[in-house]
Amino acid sequence: MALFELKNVNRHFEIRPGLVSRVLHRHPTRWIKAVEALNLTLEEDEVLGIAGESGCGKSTTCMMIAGLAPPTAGEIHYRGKRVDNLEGEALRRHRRHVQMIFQDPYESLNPRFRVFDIVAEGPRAMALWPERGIGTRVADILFAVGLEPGKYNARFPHELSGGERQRVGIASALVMEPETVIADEPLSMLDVSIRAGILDLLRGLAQERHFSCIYVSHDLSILGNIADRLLVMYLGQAVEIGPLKQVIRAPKHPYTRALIGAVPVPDPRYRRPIPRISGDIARPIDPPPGCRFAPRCPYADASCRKTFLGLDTSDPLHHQAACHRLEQITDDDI
Amino acid sequence: MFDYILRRLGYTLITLFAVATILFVIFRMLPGDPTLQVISPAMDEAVQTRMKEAFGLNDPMWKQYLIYLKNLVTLEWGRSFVSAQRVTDILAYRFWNTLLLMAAGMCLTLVLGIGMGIVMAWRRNGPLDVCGTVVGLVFQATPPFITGLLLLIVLSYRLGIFPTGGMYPAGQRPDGLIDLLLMPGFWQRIVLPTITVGAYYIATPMLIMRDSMLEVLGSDFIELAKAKGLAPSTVMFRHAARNALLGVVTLAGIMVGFAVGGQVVVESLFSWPGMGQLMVESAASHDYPVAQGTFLMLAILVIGLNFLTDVAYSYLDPRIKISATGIG
Amino acid sequence: MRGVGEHYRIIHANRLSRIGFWIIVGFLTVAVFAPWIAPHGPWEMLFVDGRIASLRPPSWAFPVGTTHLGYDLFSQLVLATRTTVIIGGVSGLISILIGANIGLIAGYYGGKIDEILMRFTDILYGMPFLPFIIVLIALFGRKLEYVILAIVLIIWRTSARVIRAQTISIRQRQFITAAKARGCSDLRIIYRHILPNVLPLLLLYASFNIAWSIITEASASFLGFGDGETISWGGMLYELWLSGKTRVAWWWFAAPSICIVLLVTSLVFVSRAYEEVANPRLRKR
Amino acid sequence: MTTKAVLEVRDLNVRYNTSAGPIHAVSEVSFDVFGDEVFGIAGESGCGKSTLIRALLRLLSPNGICESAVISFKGHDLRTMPDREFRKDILWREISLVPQSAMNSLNPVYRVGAQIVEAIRAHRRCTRATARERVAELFDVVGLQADLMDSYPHEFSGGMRQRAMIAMALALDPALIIMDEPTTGLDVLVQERILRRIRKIRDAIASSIILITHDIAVIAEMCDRIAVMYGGRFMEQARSLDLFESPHHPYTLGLKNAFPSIHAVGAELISIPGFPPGLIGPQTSCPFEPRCPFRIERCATETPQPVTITEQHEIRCFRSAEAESLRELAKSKATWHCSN
Repeated sequence: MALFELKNVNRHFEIRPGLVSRVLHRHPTRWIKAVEALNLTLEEDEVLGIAGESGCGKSTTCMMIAGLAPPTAGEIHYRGKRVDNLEGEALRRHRRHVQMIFQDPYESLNPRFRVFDIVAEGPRAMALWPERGIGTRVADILFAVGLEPGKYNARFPHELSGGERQRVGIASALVMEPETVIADEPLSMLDVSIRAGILDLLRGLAQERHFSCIYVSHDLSILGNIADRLLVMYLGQAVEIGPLKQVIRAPKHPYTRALIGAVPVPDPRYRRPIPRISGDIARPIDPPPGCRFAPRCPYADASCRKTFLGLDTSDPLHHQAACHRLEQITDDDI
Repeated sequence: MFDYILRRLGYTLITLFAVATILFVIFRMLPGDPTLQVISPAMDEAVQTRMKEAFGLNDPMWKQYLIYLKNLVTLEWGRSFVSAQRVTDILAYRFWNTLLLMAAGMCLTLVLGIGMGIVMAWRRNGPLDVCGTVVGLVFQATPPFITGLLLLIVLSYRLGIFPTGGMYPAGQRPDGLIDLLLMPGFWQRIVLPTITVGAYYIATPMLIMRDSMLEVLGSDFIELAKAKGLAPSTVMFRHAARNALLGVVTLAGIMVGFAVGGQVVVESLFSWPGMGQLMVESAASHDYPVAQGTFLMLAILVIGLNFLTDVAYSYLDPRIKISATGIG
Repeated sequence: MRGVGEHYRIIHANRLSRIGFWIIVGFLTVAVFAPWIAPHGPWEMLFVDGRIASLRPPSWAFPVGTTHLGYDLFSQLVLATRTTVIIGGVSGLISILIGANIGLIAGYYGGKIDEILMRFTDILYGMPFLPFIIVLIALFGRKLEYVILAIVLIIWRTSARVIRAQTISIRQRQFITAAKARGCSDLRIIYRHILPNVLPLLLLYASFNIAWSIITEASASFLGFGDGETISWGGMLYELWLSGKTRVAWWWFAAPSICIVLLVTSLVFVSRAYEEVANPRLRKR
Repeated sequence: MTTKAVLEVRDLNVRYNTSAGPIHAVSEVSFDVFGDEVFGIAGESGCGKSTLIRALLRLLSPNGICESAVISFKGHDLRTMPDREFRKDILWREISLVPQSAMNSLNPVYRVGAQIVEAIRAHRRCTRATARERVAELFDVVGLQADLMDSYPHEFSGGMRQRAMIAMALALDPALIIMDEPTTGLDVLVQERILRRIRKIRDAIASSIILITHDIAVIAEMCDRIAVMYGGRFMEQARSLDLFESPHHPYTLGLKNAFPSIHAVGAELISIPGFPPGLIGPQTSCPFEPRCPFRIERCATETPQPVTITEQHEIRCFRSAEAESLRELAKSKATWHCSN
């Protein structure tokens, strides 16, 4: 059984204009549609990569899965049980199973807590174990992420380097013994030379401790190194999903093609093709129906603007793209 | 921006209404005869009955409240127990005197304080900065009645340079503002109160300006302004000071609230015929209608100045538009 | 969480705040032992050679001189210290307690709760501070409790506003989301995660509140709206002003004035040290 | 490419005096920037690349002290030029900057166009209208609509701000543009477009560019020559092709191992163990020594001096002669992670 299942999940925000604009200029209330009609499954022991540019809804998706932001429509199932409508105490209990690793290790650790307290905070807040049990578990997990407990327990975050901080962040997520870990761009603030170490650590721990992982990044080359499956999002819509190598080597959707084509390559001889897409990414405010990539897509026709062809949910592991005009796209176009 | 200003205006009116209500409640909670607030026991019987009817003092509380609100709006603020003058007439004269002194003090404070703040930040840790900070903090810690008394004792009593109080020499009642401003006696008398008010409040804009200048000077756009090859003075005034001013305006509201308090003390000390002095005198002599009216008028002054602060802020910061519509 | 040592370091990092700190400690000591230090009662008429010791300048017998009615100013000063410390301490602490909680709750929850609490704070901003105290005292009588009540009712507004702003900026930081994801409840987040981060600001405003309480009480007393039964520094100056001896009795003016200024300045100096912690940009460069 | 150097720097040192002792942020840096080339400086956070720029632009904070043997720009000796003259004739007119955080580098209270007009009019006598025409022209060059110049910075997206910053840098046709992480924090597609725009501009006008970034892929795509910076020093300096095809310095080798490429999905990445150095106190060793798997005793007691390998290829390493074999060893993860 799938660990997580998202069924037609939406998250919309309302923007109410001020009184004057409402009354005098008749500005209507507008909607930001951060995530729309998202269907997704997460299997046990897999690493699902989510790729996309800023504003594509990848962070909102994480927040919804982690139980930090409720979807405005649709259902989220965890081990077959519906969890999106949980509230209060039950929601707090549920959060234990889905832990997050955050983007910015300088921001995600409370500057007034010592390392030990940071890691112990989750178990303490939920009273998972007696204080002594928490102590040994914190020591274990710190050791597992490569920080010697005796040396680090009493330190404050500002006394640590970026890499050490991110390890503390990982420890404080894993000490909860979650079944799913969501990593939201955990490397983007770290130096290149130590990124691989964190990536290795995460991959190793996932195998050792049997959690599945959602790894979110805008950097496809990093995703290429950790994910088993890859989901590509654009302005709140899922546009392509499939096994990693297939998506990266043989992308189907025009957006995925452009995205992969735009990734810089550390090779001075390589000459990148000029992507054929135009325009800028918009904000998902009152988006028209249909494919949101259509305005920038060289292949778009009337059908694209009218309806959005969602991903097929019947076979979630299959490589597929949400595009009407897959047949019209030829390989020499990228 | 209009949305923002309109909304602040709405809040201002709500605040005004709430302050008036609080005042009503406080006066009704008064132990003893509740009619005391509008009717002096010294009045003759017939007048007392007439007043009772006019103010609805025999009616139930909610009706009294409505009458109270109606009277406020129609400027029926009652008559002084002492002089039997209409409260609104007394206030109309006193209001401008207060505003005059306040404006003088505020101008001195803001111009000098902001200027000093800029220079202090510019020459950070220089002698001016260090002395300015210490002197500013000491001024901030000195209540105005002590500064005022000190000035009176030294400059008036000992050296006799300035008159001890009042607004103009006795027996020379000016007619109109121009006449007043042409009077040398007025200028002699406004100096000490202005310095007293100014000394107490100068530290606030000065130190805030200094601190927010230092904060702004550390930001990236200042570095870029320097890299653009702009003259240091341009960087200081055009880029840093304008942004730092936002910090001062934010806290100006707080300052205004306290400034009215300082005003009361200074007016009493220098016998300045303003609302502050009136407040103290009427409260001391239990002249309730006047005390109530004065309090309301002072509240209106504070609330109005707070509103002006908000407007100034929205003018200075173009980003305000966003937060008003709730997008940012 | 950092302990007492940190505060000691903050205060001692700066010469002015160090001096201020010890002056405050001095005043506190005097306040505690006031009845044993003061040689006379506050309104005890003293006689020298059978005549009222009226308007004596400072001397060995009367270290800070006497009033026109022969009261010993030194005893008055010492006993008034206690009044001031009580007023400053009680209203400063209560007001920061109210202000901090309202600021934390409004800032953390946002939305309607924030709107209501902030409108309420706005209303208090519309109340002229000193006039409000004057009206209250004039109506209800010259009692110390009323003075404290009036100060407390108004003074928390600034701390609430400032702490709310700080709370909002902290709430948006990632470690708060992290705490939520780890299953911390709202109260735990407010008081365990946010509170320590607003603590420097909170202490800054606690000390401002104390300073403002002292100044306000002194001003009200000077205008004749203090407690008539309890001696206070402002009240001493009020008696001087009433007696009309301002021109001659410089010592009568100097003694309470110096005490007020010294104590409040010390508080301001100490709070300045916290300001540099609360506002890290001031420290850098 | 012309052979005449626009900018010539020899032995540049910058140290910050702090209460904990002097921090040697930049040590013995020498390089040339030639006419219309892109010179890349690659380095991680804290390696001193930002300090280097600040030193060149005289923007160091008061506790920063810059000493050097030569800083010569188009024949002017920048070391001795008085501040006023430097500000009027060199800054922005000849050397302009695209700062790291375009997000915060525009003053929020002024309109974007006005900020560019200000830069133009600070150096050139012209009316506001002429300056605005120039801004419109520049906006066109960087691909922004001209009517956007009356917007405030907060109305711009990240990519638009970055383009506005580039427009501002081009305003006076400077001989040298310093770009500090010009695309960091931008989306891939936006980054791609801005890089393409920069390349186009480079071809169209006769400016040289110093491009500073931690992103090796961006450096590889953009630069003619590259310097790899670590611990305040240039560890390796070479033409772009040489650096990527025959890297010599262990740090460069490690960096290449650690950097993922979308063309090698699933390839193993190897991190460099340890952390960057703190640079406080006297510098008497190779800064990379604590993290280097190939270190020898000498590395801890002496700072290696630059060794020339081939023309325009210099490295600071005692084992430069063994580069061939080290390169082989560096490919294995065991080399990096078991020696400690």
